Amino acid sequence: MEDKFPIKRIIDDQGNLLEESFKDQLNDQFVKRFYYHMYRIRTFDRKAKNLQRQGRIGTYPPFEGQEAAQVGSALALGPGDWMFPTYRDHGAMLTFGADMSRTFLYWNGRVEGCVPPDGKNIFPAAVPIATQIPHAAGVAWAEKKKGTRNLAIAYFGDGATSEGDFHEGLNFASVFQTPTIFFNQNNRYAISVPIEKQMNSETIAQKGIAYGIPSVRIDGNDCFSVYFETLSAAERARNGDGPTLIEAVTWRTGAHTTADDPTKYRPDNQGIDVVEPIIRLERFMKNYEFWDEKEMEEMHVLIEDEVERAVQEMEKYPKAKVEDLFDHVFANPPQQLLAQKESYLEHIKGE
Amino acid sequence: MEDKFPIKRIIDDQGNLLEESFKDQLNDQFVKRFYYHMYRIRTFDRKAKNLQRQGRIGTYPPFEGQEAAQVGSALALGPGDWMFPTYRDHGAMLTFGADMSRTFLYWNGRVEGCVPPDGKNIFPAAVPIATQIPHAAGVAWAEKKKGTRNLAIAYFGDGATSEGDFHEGLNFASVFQTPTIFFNQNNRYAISVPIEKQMNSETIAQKGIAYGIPSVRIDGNDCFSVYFETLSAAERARNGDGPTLIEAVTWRTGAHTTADDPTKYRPDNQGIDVVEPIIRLERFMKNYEFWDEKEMEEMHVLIEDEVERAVQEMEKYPKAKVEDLFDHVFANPPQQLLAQKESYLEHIKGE
Amino acid sequence: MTTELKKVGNPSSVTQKMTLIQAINDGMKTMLAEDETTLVLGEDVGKNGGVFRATDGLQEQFGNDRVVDTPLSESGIIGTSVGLAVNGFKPIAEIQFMGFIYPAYDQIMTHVSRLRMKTMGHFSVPMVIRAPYGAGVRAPEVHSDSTEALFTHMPGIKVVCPATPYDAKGLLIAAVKDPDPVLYLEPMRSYRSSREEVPVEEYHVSIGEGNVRKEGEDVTLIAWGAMVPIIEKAAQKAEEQGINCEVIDLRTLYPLDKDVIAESVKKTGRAVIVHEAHATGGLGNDVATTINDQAFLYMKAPINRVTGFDVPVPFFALEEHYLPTVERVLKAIQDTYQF
Amino acid sequence: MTTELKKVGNPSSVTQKMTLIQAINDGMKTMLAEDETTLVLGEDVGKNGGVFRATDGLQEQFGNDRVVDTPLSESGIIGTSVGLAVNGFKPIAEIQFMGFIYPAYDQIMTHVSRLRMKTMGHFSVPMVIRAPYGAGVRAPEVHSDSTEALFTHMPGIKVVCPATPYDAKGLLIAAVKDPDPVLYLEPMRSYRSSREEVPVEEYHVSIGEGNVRKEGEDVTLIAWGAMVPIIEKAAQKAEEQGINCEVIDLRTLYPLDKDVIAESVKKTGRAVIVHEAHATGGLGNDVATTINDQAFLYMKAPINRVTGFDVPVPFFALEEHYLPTVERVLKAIQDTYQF
Ligand SMILES: Cc1ncc(C[n+]2csc(CCOP(=O)(O)OP(=O)(O)O)c2C)c(N)n1
Ligand SMILES: Cc1ncc(C[n+]2csc(CCOP(=O)(O)OP(=O)(O)O)c2C)c(N)n1
Ligand SMILES: [Mg+2]
Ligand SMILES: [Mg+2]
Repeated sequence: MEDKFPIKRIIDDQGNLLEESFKDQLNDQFVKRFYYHMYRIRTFDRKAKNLQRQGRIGTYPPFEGQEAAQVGSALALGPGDWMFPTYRDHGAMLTFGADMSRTFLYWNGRVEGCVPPDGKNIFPAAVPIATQIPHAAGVAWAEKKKGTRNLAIAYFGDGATSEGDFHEGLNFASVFQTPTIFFNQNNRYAISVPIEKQMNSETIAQKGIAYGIPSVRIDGNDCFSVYFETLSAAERARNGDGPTLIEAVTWRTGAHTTADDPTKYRPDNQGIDVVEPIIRLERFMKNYEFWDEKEMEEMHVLIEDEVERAVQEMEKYPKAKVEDLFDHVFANPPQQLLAQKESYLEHIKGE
Repeated sequence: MEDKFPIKRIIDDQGNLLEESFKDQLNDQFVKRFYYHMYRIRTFDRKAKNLQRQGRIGTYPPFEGQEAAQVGSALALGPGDWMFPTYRDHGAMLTFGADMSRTFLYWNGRVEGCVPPDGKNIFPAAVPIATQIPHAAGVAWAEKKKGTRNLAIAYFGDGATSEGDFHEGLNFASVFQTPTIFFNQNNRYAISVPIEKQMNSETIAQKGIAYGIPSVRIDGNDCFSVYFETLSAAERARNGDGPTLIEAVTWRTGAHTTADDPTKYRPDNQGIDVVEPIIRLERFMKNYEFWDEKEMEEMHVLIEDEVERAVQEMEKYPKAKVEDLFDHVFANPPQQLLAQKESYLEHIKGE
Repeated sequence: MTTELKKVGNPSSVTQKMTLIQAINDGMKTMLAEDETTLVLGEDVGKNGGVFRATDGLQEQFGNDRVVDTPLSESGIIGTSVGLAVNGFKPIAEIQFMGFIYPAYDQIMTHVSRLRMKTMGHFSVPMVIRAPYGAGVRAPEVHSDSTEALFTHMPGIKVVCPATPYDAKGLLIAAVKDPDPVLYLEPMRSYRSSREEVPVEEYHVSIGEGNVRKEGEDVTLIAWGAMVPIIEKAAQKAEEQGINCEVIDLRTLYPLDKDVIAESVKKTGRAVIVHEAHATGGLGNDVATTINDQAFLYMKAPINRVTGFDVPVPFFALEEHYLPTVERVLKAIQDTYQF
Repeated sequence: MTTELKKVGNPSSVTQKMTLIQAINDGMKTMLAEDETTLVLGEDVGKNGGVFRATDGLQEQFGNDRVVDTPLSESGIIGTSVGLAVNGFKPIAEIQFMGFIYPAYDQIMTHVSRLRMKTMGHFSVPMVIRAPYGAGVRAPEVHSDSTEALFTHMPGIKVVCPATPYDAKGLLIAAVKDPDPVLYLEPMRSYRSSREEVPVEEYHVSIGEGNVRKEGEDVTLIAWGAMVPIIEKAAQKAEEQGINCEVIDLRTLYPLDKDVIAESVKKTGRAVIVHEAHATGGLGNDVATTINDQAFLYMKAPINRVTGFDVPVPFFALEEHYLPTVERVLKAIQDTYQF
């Protein structure tokens, strides 16, 4: 199957352009946009790790190493599209327009972190693995029924492919030919379980065959390959040609979450051969003369500022309101729930 | 995919031998054994339909049309193997050694119908669709751990492939390389839903690719093809070569159950071109001079007698014991359950 | 707490005799006709019109874009319905039997009921899940479960269960109009057991309101769905023995109509709660704690519960012994009255 | 009702200070060593030793044939465990967090708990399902559910929940030795909150037996798992105010130790039940109806329940407001005492 689904790439590890046909599209502005977003979410990610260490937010699942997959896919989306991320896809969410301070809030145990900016169709990160996959099929089905050209993209990991909801979601999308992109980030681990123990199939892409869903396997650390393949899946979706499964092969550089210790289960040196996506893009930019040291430095400063401000905003955010425990469960809450709320508010008044 | 998974057959609709290589194996005794079992379960099935009409048993799901699939697969099993049937696989169960009167009892709402004869590893028919599939993976995994050459076979329909448990079960079997045969009877309907609405893949066989499980598509109305393909899957399983997915393409001749009216949803004349498996075998027997009118008639009489006796036995069976409501839930039932039992037995004493 | 609904005309003006299942069908038809975003989806709901004929004729009338046969995939049905509901549609999803809702339990528990909470109302899941429930129709195993308590324990979803054709249509319409997810349970055993006059127009029965079907002074009987006829018969028999029962049909299982329960029990001082689910963890316990919380000083006898036993719903040969009977209820009434 | 077990030696002879999670680990180690058919399986239980280290060192010691990392697939884990259990093995299946047990709900509901019933004991499913539960550790959403009531309502499975290291090991061993399926719930919040002396040898704590942790005359406090320390502290504070509480740790959630509950409440005439699950449908209701059924005439005040609210377990910023606190319990004790 590996030969049926060769890993597609546009630039290689050393930053060499492999597909000349893309040459014209990879212009200065275009390339820097990718760099900007990847650097931006990397900065966010590292900041979040630090905040967790300092006890300023809760457990956090870093996405370092997966920036190309998240940025490349998110940039391929249109404004009316829908995003269904997991807990590890805040990079994709930020790129697609999620608010950064709210994203920090999310990792501080605040529901405010699940509320997208108006007009941005971003679902809360799915915590139960694979459950978002049927949602993306359903939302896309709705778009199809409405006759729009919008689509839904579901993010999920290699581990998620083992769940029933992966299967049921893809089958629905296939039967109803919904405009859905199933975007898999195969980072080769599900917590401690390596993909070889997760499945006995050589690729994730081949799982599309079970549903008659076209699929493609790409180098998930090559942001351009991710972008263009997502774009062509999106084009198919918008044109009524149904869903696509994309396997973006990548690598989780660090721990599963800040509570995890990968030395328990990863062989020494595993993954050291992986050139992480920002380095690769930097190499490409240097190779093809897009790199301007000063401009990039300015960009870095701007980004670091933005992230700092977002942290400050998060920390200045009003304390979580106890009322919020009760107020959003129902549109029209039952009397007995209101009674629980009142009596509890009364109880804590004294404190 | 249809060309990647061509429908394999050994005899055609008209009873002609297509694969000369099997000629020697298809000897008199061998062929008649198939005819015997198919006629036997057909007689059982028709009897059950009649009993239901007369109100002597409950709702019943006939398997008419699927006799070759059930007999062919069941005859390929060994005595230590495990069978995981659905509600429509009583033909396979009977062929594998289930007790006929108890099988009738099952359809009369009696748990006694789930108890297999000693030494026969037959699970109760799975009623929640696809749930038996992981069981078959688990039981086979246990056999592998024990180091035996036994296997487990799971029966399931085309509709069952849409459930998460189908997916999770096949994945486990594949990862742990369990000796399991996933035996699909694609009878082209799940109640009223035709396979084209159930899935958008051309075949069920191709779903094996998702798990790296070898699969094969066969003519499920050709009992020999079913037998020999099941046998070779079994051989692989016994030799430690893991699971196989078999798609046996067949046709549900009648209603989903006695409560169902297929004229509501089936186009007129759909399926009239299907030559049902007993006719096909009869043609083969006549073509190749295995058919002995008198012998066959004697066989029919014997079978009809057996079925009649089984009905009588079922109807003579002691009435369901109220105690059985309580006695089998736990090996060591809690005090409070015993109290419920006592108080209820006391209550009905008066009646 | 109850849904804001316009009362269309005088609901009793034009009526038609309907069974409970016809009333459900009529309720769906009414909503499909009224609002284009309403969808019906599930296994066999389309061409076949449902295995019980609950959706009979709907696909013919509204097309297969609005009345949709889905794959055999409960988690898929509920999961995609979440997507449809969030994105402007009002799915009425059928689960063929309540015993087959469990594969979708995760979706209901972690998304249908929580999405509004976790997005502070930004996203909501206005959908209806219909499921026939209960024993007494000689169905195969697992087809007869009555596991409402698994959903009343789950914050974020409402649960209703009509006992009569009138309530069936009225509650269905209320459920469809409700901005929150609603689980709509259908007493299979009552599908065709009787007919009553049902308005042909749109009307609703408010979610959260129980119904006193008969007033009485001595003992309060509380049930819902298929157990309502049982307590009504038991009340009649008790009457013959001089015990005057009040009969309450809860109709909504979450949120419970605690007022109607408390008021009645304060009057009678005695309660018999009847349901076919298992005693342990059954919804009867919530009714009991409601009484404990609100009417403790009025109680003249312990609350009595007549329920299914703490055993799986049996294969049908024994189901009559599993289900509460008029006799068991009558005995409980007597015990309670004579305590 | 309790499991027949040989008491090995004098369990208090040699002990070791352990946390609750170490005691669980030790319990599994004991059983893996004792019986070759015992298996541990689940997500990350092998090489990683579990996300909480509950299975730390087990794969190293017993090999990856007996301590198995599975795919991310709860229904698959439970479904294949049914097969393993039926076919001679004793699986201890870990569900990583109780909030992720729902995808396996169907398997547990329709097979794990019913297979013995439907084969009249011919097949049985002797397995243990372990799951950490509960809030209070600042975990992401869904990781903090406490939905034991979904399983105590399900006939055919036992449910236990230790509050202390000693009970943790003893109940684990009892669960593994039990011929019926057992759900073993682990109070995450108590995993490392304290240490106690735990016998290094094999011993068991009988399933079905509650434990009076402190005797008292005025009010009975009832809880389990992570709420036991809360009621103990509340009892202390109440003592300072002259209210003498009896403290009961249920330990087994199904079957309930009705005797220990009834006996205590008959003495005190007052009960406060505490759990972190939602009030509606919570197991506290079963405790309440037990009291109603067995101690009605002894009650001096309505039963009081202090529970999680009828809202989904919140994101962690608000979890302290969701969880019962010593203050809320104390208030309930006072209210009940002064009724
Ligand atoms: C249903 C469910 N089971 C278990 C978990 C616990 N869990 C959280 S992340 C994770 C691994 C996911 O792996 P993968 O899908 O590859 O995504 P990745 O974390 O690598 O991005 C597990 C098992 C969960 N969140 N949901
Ligand atoms: C989980 C679940 N959902 C729904 C049903 C109701 N049901 C019974 S049989 C059936 C169709 C099954 O179709 P298929 O798998 O093709 O098997 P067949 O009946 O054709 O043999 C359905 C939907 C069920 N038994 N279990
Ligand atoms: Mg991964
Ligand atoms: Mg079929």
